[in-house]
Amino acid sequence: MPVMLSPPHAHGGDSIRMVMLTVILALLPATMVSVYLFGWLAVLLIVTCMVTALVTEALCLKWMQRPLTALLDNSAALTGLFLALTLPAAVPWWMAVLASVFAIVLGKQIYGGLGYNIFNPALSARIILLISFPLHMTTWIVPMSAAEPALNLYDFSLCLNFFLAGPDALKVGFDAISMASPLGYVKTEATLGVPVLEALKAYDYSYLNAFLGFEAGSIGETSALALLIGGIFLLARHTITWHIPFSYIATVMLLSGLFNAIYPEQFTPPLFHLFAGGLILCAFFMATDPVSSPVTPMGQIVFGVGCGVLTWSIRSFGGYPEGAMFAVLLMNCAVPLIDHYFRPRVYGHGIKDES
Amino acid sequence: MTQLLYALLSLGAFALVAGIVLAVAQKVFHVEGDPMVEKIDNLLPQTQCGQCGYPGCKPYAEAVSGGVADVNHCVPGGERTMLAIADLMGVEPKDLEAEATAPMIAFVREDECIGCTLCIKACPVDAIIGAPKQYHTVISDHCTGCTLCIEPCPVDCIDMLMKPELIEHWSWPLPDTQRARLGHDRRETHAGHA
Amino acid sequence: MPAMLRKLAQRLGILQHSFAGGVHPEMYKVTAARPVEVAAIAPIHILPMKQHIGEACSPLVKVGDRVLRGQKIAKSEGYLSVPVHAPTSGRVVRIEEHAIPHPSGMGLPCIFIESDGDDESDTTLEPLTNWRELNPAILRERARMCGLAGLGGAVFPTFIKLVQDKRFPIETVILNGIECEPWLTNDHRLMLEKPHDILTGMAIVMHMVGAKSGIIAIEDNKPDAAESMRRALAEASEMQGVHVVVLPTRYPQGSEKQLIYSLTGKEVEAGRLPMHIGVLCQNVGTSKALFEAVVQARPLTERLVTVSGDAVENPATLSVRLGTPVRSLFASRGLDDLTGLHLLHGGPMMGERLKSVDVPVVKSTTGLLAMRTETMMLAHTEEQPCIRCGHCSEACPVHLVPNLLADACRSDQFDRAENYQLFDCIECGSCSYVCPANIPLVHYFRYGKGQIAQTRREQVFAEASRKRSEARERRIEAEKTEKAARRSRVRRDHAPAKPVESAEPENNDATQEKS
Amino acid sequence: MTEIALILLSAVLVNNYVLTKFLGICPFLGTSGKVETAVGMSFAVMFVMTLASTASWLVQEYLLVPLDLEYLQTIFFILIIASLVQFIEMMIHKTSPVLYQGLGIFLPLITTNCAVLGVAILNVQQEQTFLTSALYGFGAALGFALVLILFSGIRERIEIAPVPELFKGSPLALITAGMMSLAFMGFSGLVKI
Repeated sequence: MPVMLSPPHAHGGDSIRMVMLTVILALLPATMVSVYLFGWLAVLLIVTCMVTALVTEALCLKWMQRPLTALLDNSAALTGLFLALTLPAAVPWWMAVLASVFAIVLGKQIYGGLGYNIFNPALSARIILLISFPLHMTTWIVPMSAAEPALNLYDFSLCLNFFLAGPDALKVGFDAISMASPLGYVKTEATLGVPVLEALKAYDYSYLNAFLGFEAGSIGETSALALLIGGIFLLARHTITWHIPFSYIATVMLLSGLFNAIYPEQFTPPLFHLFAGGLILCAFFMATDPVSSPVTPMGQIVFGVGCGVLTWSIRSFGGYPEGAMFAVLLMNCAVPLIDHYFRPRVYGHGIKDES
Repeated sequence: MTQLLYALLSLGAFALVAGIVLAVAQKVFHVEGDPMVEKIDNLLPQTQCGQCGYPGCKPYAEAVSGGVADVNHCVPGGERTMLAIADLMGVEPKDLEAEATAPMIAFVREDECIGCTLCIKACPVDAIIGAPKQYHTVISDHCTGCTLCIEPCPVDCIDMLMKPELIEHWSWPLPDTQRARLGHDRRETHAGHA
Repeated sequence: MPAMLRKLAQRLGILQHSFAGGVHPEMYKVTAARPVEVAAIAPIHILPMKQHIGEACSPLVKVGDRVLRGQKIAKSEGYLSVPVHAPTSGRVVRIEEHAIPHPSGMGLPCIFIESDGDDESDTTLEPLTNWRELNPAILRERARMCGLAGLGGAVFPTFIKLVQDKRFPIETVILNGIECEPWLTNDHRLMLEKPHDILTGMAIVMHMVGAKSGIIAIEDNKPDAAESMRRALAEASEMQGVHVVVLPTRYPQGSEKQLIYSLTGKEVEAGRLPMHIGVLCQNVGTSKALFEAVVQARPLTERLVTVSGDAVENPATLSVRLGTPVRSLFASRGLDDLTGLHLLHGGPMMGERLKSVDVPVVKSTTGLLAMRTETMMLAHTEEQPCIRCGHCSEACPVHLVPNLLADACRSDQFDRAENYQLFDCIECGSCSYVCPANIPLVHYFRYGKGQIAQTRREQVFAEASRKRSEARERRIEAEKTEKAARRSRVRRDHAPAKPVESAEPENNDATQEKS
Repeated sequence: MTEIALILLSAVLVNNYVLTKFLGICPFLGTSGKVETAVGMSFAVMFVMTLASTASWLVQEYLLVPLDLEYLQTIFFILIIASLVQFIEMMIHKTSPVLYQGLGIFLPLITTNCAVLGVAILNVQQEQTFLTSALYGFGAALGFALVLILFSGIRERIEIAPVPELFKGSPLALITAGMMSLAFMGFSGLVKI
């Protein structure tokens, strides 16, 4: 008795493994920039996160008695990489390990593994860390691109020491080796009543640096250029569609442009929003994570717009300087409903009488 | 002392007002009968076989709606009916009491039939035709396979046969993959979540 | 809004008409350059009593009868049905149930005809060469009695569509020469070799429905076919309103509703037919069969079948008599040993896998493919979790959301599946084709459709049972009251007179009454 | 106008009763199995919460305070809420028997939904005016409805996932609610009230 096989009997040859690999490839430019900016710290962080993610995934699969071949779909490695790129360089090893375990266990496997998670695993782990360890998670180490880097991050033993034991090992305080990120700086100044433009001037902000990524931030989010290259690669390979990144970024630009035009004193300009923080990383890589984003084009646009509104609102009014990651997580909650309500019009349904 | 009086009076008066409002509401929103009975009855296969312990489908529906009977007593309806009722009632599904068998129909061996009309009287859906002293025949399109006609027949000339499967009624089984089976089993154990 | 932009772009000529969605499978049209060969007449022919959509036929012949080619051997029962004809002359040897090309592997009653080798034709039917003067109703009856059914694979009885309805006048007749299934080349070869027959068939259709314009739709991977049809058109003087349209290749363009959208930009509303928007769609093969039925008085007894696949070394497009066993066709192409091969009835996108090779060629047999195991989609056994990439929604030509539908079907949430318009799925397989997780989406949809149909049948049956049961209860009730009434009447009339002779219970009553 | 919007925003997002104040968790978990049930529950809670907060404000202002009976606050408020719940229960039973079945025990249990009493008491504590207390009650209900409906959508998806045996049902629901709560922390500081 042969197995009951339904047509189609032909297949296009696409596979999950290739999809994941494509995303990892697309993250390569950003990874390289992060290594350039944060030296061995970035390398250590990325390797730790990826290895921990893979090991955790393997343990989970074993525990749930599922085939270990699922490791080969590259999804755990991708989650590890994603997570590492959203972490600041100041994170010690145990935090990276903890975050990876969170990401795989709480973010993914607890829901039944790949494809069933509600929230983006890397982002949920990052948010857990941010709320649990706010000091570490908002300390931005001066990158190597700065005029006078506080630490020589290309020195392996120094970085290893720092990674294993924190700043105490180097007998320096966090203050000495860190700087404010543009978003954080503007936010702090705004609470003191300093107008936006003056704050930016005081920070010595330059759009070019922000575009290239020569500024403080999480290791993978700084360089708009590298992320855009990756994003365009993904678009070209048809791994993602334009709907989410476009609607997301356009919404942020529109809102910030509008408010900046009316109240230039209080609201930061759109380009600042675009290059600052994790907007591009989130728009091209996090919000487009297929599992936790809507399936339909219309739903994806709604999702993108929602992310945009939330990102801008949290950045402009909220207590946290960066809202992109919260925005994506919040919109993740709404995905099942968006999927349900924003389905495309089915052929032959709801057509008006055509003359 | 006045304080206490105020307290008692105000609370009492307030409770009275609330009571009156509710009494009026009770009149306005009075529900005739139990609309759930109809809905449950619509889910039952209407074999009127009595295997649930009630004299027909409607009485069973009333019992389920009233919370007297469990949702798992309908044998011909099988798993699907049980799940549908559990879903409607918002209760946990239960294991079936008896395994549903393949659909059957009754068949009268005409050369043995003595034309006593007892089976005709027993059939709850009028699926047997015949007159006294004539052979009786089961209208196979109408037979629900309830087996109620077997018992009364004095000469045991009624058989239950497998209902023939039509190629037009054939349907695709679930795909033969691990994931399909997992997803399906889950549904069966988890349907009708509270 | 997108529809408006689209229309504007089409009007300006920027955008070619095409439906949204679809895929571009590898075409493998290996038999496209080879002329049609006539298959040898098999020693035995197996004719199932149902080769179309609709009601089955009932045999007109007995075992032992001699039949001629084209003789009607089974008559249609019911309206949606067409008769079956003997494919060659010979003797009826058996009438019994036999496996047919159906995914269930189940069978139907079949007439077995042992060929006598003479291939003598039945000539009782008159050719209608003057069809231009004839009433469409006569031609329609001819189409019905010649057993015509859509030869594109759907086998919908052709005569049903060929009707003039005053409320829905047909403006455009579309001749479907798309043939978007990989491997298959029937329509392609037919357009190259018999363009005039096809055109005459189309002219008959246009005459029958009173249409003024016609479109011959061909995909751009068959430029020679388009050229052939254009040349034939130029030679046919009386077909002014007809032109050839070459569409960009995309699967499933050959699907009726998608083709209509590609050509006219109009959608057929759900639950309605193309005729409701003034369009009639006809496969080129059916058109040629109509020509033969009308002009040559030949019932449908043969069709083109592409025998191909990567396990067939000598593939070809064959002209095959209906009822020819599949095994002999593969044998004729040098493929005797079929073990370990996947046999497909139809193309790889929508064709069914054959459970047995002992089935005959029927009216829906567009192709017979023998595929090696390693080239078959292994998705069905290696399904991975859905990563919700959305490629299936993009590929779906009817704009469903296949992954949500499959979730609903898998977990038996059929209400939800219906709400997501499960029944609008045309089962083209584009979603499964692009799925990176190898999910057998179409299989899930078929499962869902089958289960819902089953439930509906059960509901209808339950409703009927309930009605009968209630009627019975009412009857019993009525009998009871009547009996009681009669009894009391009897009692009133006779009880005082003869209390002793009455039956026991009444006796009791009577005594009570006395006391 | 701005004030109204801010009150609503604050009640719906920033001080969400379920995800940041952790009130009303019982119906939140109990009635979030299906979207339809959740929508029904949301409307019921909206009705009860808005009316309860206004009614209790009135009672507080015109009955309890003048008569010096503030110590009877809880009893009075519970009485109001209980009557309202009885009322809506009858109404739902009449209008939608299926929803009535779906909500089951959770419908009468709105009475003991701490979010409802919480809104009423917080309104009094924060010395809101009549209008703002009504608004605040409505906003809180809206916030409850928002997360309840979002959560029910998520749970419908979890329902068909191959969740490990250990976490099936409530454990995973609680973890997911926790994640939602973390995400809602992003709103902190959005409105300073």
